[in-house]
Amino acid sequence: MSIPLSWYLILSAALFSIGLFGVLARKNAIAILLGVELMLNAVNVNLVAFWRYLDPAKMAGQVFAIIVFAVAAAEVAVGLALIISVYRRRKTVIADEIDLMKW
Amino acid sequence: MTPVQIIFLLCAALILASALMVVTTRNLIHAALWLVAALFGVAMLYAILDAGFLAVVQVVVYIGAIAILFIFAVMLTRREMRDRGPQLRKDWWLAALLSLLVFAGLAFLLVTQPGVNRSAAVMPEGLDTLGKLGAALVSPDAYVLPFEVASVLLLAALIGAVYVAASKK
Amino acid sequence: MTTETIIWLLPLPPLLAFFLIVLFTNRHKAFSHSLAVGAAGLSWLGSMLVFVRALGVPEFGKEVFESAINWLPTGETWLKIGVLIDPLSAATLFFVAWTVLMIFVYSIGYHNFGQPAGNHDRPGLPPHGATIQDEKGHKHSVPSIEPMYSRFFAFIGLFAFGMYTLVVSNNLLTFFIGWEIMGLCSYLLIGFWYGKESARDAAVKAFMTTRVGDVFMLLGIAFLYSATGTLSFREIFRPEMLHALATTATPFFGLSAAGFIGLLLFIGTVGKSAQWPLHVWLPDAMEGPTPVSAMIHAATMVSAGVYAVLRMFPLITADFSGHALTPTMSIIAFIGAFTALFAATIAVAQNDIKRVLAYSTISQLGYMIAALGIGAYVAAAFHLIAHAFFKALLFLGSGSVIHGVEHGALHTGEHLDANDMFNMGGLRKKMPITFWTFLIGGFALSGFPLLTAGFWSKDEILADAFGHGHWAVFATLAVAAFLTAFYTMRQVTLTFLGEPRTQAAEHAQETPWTMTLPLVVLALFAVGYGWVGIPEDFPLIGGLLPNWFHEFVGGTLAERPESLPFNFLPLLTSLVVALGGLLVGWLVYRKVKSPQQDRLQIPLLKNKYYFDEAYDFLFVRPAYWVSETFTYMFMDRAIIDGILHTFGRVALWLGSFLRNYFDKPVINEFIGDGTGNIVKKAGSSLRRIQVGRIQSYMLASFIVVVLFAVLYYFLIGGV
Amino acid sequence: MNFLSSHLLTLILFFPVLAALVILFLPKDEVKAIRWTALVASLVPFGLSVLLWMRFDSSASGFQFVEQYPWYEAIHSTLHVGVDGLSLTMVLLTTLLTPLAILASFSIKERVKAYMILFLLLETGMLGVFLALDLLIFFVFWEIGLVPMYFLINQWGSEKGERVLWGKVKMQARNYASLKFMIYTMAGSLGLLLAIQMLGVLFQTYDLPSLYLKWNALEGTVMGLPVATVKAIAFWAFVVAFAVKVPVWPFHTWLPDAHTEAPTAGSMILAGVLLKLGAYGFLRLVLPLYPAEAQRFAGALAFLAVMAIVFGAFASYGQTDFKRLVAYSSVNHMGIVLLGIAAAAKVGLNNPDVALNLSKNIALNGAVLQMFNHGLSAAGMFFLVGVIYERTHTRNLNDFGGLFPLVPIYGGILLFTSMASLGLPGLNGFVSEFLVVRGAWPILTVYTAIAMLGLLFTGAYILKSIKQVLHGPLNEHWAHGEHRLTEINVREIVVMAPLMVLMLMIGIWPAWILDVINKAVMMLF
Repeated sequence: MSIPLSWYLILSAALFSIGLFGVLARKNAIAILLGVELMLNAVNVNLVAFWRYLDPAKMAGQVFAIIVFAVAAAEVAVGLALIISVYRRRKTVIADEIDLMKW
Repeated sequence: MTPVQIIFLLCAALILASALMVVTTRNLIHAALWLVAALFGVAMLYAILDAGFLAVVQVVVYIGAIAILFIFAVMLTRREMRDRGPQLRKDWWLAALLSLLVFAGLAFLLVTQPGVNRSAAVMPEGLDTLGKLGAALVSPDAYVLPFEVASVLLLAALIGAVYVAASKK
Repeated sequence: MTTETIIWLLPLPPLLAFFLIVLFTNRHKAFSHSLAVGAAGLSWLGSMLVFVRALGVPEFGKEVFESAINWLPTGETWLKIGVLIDPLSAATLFFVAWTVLMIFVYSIGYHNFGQPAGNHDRPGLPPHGATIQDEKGHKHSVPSIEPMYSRFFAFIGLFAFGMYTLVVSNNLLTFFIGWEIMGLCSYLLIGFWYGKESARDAAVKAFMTTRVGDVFMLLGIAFLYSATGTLSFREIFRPEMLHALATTATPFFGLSAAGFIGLLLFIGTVGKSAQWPLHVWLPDAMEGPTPVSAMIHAATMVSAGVYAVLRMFPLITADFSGHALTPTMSIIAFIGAFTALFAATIAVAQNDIKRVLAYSTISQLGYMIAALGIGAYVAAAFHLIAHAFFKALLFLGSGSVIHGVEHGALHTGEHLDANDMFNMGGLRKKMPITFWTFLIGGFALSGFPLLTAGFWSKDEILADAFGHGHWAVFATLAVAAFLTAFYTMRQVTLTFLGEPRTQAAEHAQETPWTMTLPLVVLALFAVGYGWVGIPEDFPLIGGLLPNWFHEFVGGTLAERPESLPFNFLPLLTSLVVALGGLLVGWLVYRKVKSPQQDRLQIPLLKNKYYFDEAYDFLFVRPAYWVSETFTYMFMDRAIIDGILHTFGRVALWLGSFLRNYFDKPVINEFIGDGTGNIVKKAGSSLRRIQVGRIQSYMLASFIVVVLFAVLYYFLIGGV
Repeated sequence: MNFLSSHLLTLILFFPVLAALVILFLPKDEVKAIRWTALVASLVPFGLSVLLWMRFDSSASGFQFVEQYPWYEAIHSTLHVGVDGLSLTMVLLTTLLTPLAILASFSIKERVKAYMILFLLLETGMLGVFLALDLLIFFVFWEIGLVPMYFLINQWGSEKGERVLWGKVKMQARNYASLKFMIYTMAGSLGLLLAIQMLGVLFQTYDLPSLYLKWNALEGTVMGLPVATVKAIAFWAFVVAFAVKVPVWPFHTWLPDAHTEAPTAGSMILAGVLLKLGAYGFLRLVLPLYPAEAQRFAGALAFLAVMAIVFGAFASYGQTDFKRLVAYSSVNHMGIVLLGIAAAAKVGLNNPDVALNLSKNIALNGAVLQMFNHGLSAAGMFFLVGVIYERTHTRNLNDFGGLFPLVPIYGGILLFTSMASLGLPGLNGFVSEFLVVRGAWPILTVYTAIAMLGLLFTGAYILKSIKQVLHGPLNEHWAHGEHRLTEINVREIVVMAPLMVLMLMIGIWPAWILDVINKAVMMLF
């Protein structure tokens, strides 16, 4: 195991940034959610890496990762349901067009 | 360069490339599929990190459930998408700049941290990570509460999703 | 039953009758009058019983029937009320019981019991008569029954209760209670036919005029009570108490306490017994049904007034040495004598049969008051009782006459004033019983010598005035007596003698037995009563009968008054004035057929010296003005409310000033609206950034996060 | 039973509030249920006060059935209640009149729920004043009573009528009346509040029994002023507050307005109980707390009392509005109460003269009894006015006339009540008037004599009203057709019956109530 921890961390930072870009730049709401998934995965990578590199005897990292799974699943389920619901009403999935809260 | 390092770099390349495709490709179906690829890469990383269980969960839950969910969602809303122009917002460059900045900042912070280049801790002999994980999730001394909260969250999300998505008359 | 118990119970039957009639039998006429008459009968029976038992007590007057109970707690002590029968009240009780019972019986006939209900009769107006068909189909007009028959009996029941209460009281408080209850009853009964404007006004007038006297009396009672600590007659009349009262000076007109209290109480009598200047109500009180007039004039109310002075006689004369009259007594004597003459002159010119009697009542009461004023205690009591009998007789008789004439008027269908004596004439043949009894009453009133009670009582008063040298009083009373005989004969002549002057009089009918029986009974008393008080040394017949009355009633006083030695001059005077008056009256009115021929119809007398008009001008109108204009509109509305409204106006003005010159420009526009405007402007320009696009927001917030992170890193340093 | 006897007063005091809470949860359309609940609920305090009356030991001195609970500890104010003969009489009057007034308001058709709740709250407010033995509590209840009354007049008062204020400024009469009532009483009690605060600050307690002792023993200076000056000022502050409520001439003009515009039951309570609060204040607070000042200013009080008696009677006589006539009669009658109080004040505490002391005692007996009597007769009169108003919708005396044959029972009752109000001997009014006159005569002779003028005109206005309503030519308008006047109904007779029975009872045998009053008065003063 000769991979330095920094590699993982840099990878996850890159993945996170890409996800962030997706969230901020994509028009489609589903695509935004995709970006969010990427960011979550970046976090998970970090968690697991820290677990492995710091103290494998403590299971905190893994447990957190599993909870992030659960949260991600919930988020996707609700998010997609919302998107579908909005789509039914307004026939669009473009985030910028869902702007009822505009001044 | 050890073989593990090479494998890691390949995986990293896969992940980053797929992720870039996810956020840039025009076709959403493709994007979802690229996501699957990225997730798969992450699963491999887990394996490298001796977290076999998580690798499996990653494949099953993420790729098997979430990614498929995305594909369904895309299909359900897809008719509108075909004729639309660029999939990026007008100020995507700002987002890109910001993302780069974030990455640069994070990277900078990381590399300046002491001990960031350490190697992995030694796995104790006969450590049953899977067993310990299971015990930690249901032990009152450990993480049973967050675990239960997460389950309630899931349940709520389930009901919420059904409620929100159900068509009203 | 002990005598005291009976006395306690005496007033109750009429009161019970009142409540029973009001609450239960008011729709049933026969029940109602049975109750009332039965109650009067019970009280009569009790009174006779008490009277007889009183006769059986030797030295009655020292020994009396008295009993008292605690009534009002006042500090450590109690104000007691109770009953008392002494000779004076026993004698009073006697005549009250008889007259009341007779009047009750009479009322049955007077209100046409047994006749059908009238066609157009309505409560509040006298019955107009009913039309009935006999077997042959002829229609007749007959008298109709009084629509408020039961109510009448209830009211007179209450009236009788008031009088009995007053008579049996041993203290001024219950005395006053009876007094005022009678005031209410007179109000109710004078206004019995309240549908008539005149009756209504008369009722109010009676109540208010007597109330003027009553409030003074109340003050007198309060004064007496605070001065002596008791209201019981016998306690007040203890010599040491009287002496104390007579020697206490008051700040009022230099009178002693006894004199001042006596004067206050006497003003009550002036009201109740209709003495000048409060006499105005009594003639108008004729608006009530005739039994009521009899009740007021003979049996109860006005007698109560004289009775009050009799009762308080020891107090009034507390500082009387026996020669010079005290100021209070002088006032009483003056008012009495003046009233006697004054009312007699008015009576001469009246044509209404009842009004003549009303003024004669005032005049006769003046007699009694004058007698009391000069200290002729027994004579006054004697005349009071004699007057009660013959005046009740005269009123009931006049009621009978009116009733007879009304009957005739119904028969002939004439519309005339059945009270006007010029519408009568020749009734002696139509109504013999009424005529003879009325004649007896009239003669008694005039003081027809020897036979009638009026002669003996009047003579005694004159003798007393003469004997004590009160010449002015004597002369005045003598003139009044002459006028009395004159107008009485005028009345008898116009009413009964000669020929009928109208169709109605032609067809007049004798009244039913319920009305004539009381007349006969009272006529017996009007004659026979005088014989119990013949002076011992009267020529020829003196001493044949003992002068029982003097002995008996005189015993009421601590010092029994002495009989005067006989003197021919007053006797001669009374003979001359009585017979002369009667003769002149007959001679003058023998041939008079209409008011135009009557030379005494002087406007001044006819209009009763314009007292009503004067009072109206002096008191009634000012009272209206003070009430409506001054007190209400001016003082309360204009001044007090005006001041309040001024406060309101000032507050309002201050408020609007602050609002217009401070709140609006400074607070509202500058501070309030100013801040708002700034916020509004800022808001409307800043709202542009609310683009509603989630990603723009996220972008912005991430930029900020990054900026902060950078700042944090470089400024604070490290992680 | 133990609980009952130890909490009798608080039960009486707060039961109406409880009942009001219950009514709050009744649906507002269940008018019948609301009415009956209110009636039954108001009968409970009455029953309890009768019990209180029977258990009360009139010969014991001091306050009885005393209860004391912490209330506002920071300023040493406690919920301290208790009764003596004086307050007992008033409590009995209040609890008696409230059910009758509620029964009288069964004819109210609008917003019955709110009406009944306000009425029950009003009862608690009034009872609180009579029961309080703590100045602050006293004041609190004093003000509480205002609010329900304000709304009763304002919301359920007569709808017709306008009042011209000045120039062209007009106001709806009931608004005007309620506003006047409220503002006047509030303004009057401002001084009272200040004076109470001063006492509280001075002595660190609001407890009445201990204030009686401490305040009278006070000497030296207070806040840099001589005690006499401070007391005189505080005395007038108290007097003005109570004088407005009584009301004493010239503070009386709110009364005719308020009474005239208030709903029938409101007038009943207003005249029957609310006015007594003022007189009670005089007896409970002014005389014991300021004996010296009261003695000093007794002449002024007597003057005002006589003015009230005389001008109250005159003004009453000058009315064409039946209800206003009765309202002014209250001024007249309460003037008699004040005359008795003034006479007692003039004699002062601990006067060595036995005869004067007796007169004082009698005057006070008369004043307290007159309060009770006026409660009965004024409530009765207002109710009777209300009865005829409900049928004819007019109060103008000139619109009536000759109604006696149409409504004989009503007529009889009106006659009876009028006579009680007039002070006919044999009925209640006479006893108290006599006592006051008797008591005041040796103390305030001239004033008493002048007051007789008012007594005379009492007769005049009573007779005027009877003449205009019952007697006189029949106004045919009321005799036929849809306007035909209907006879007083059973419910209304039930309202009047207890009042009439009491009037007669006190008139014939006053000792049962006067004994309690007499003993209380003797011990108090």
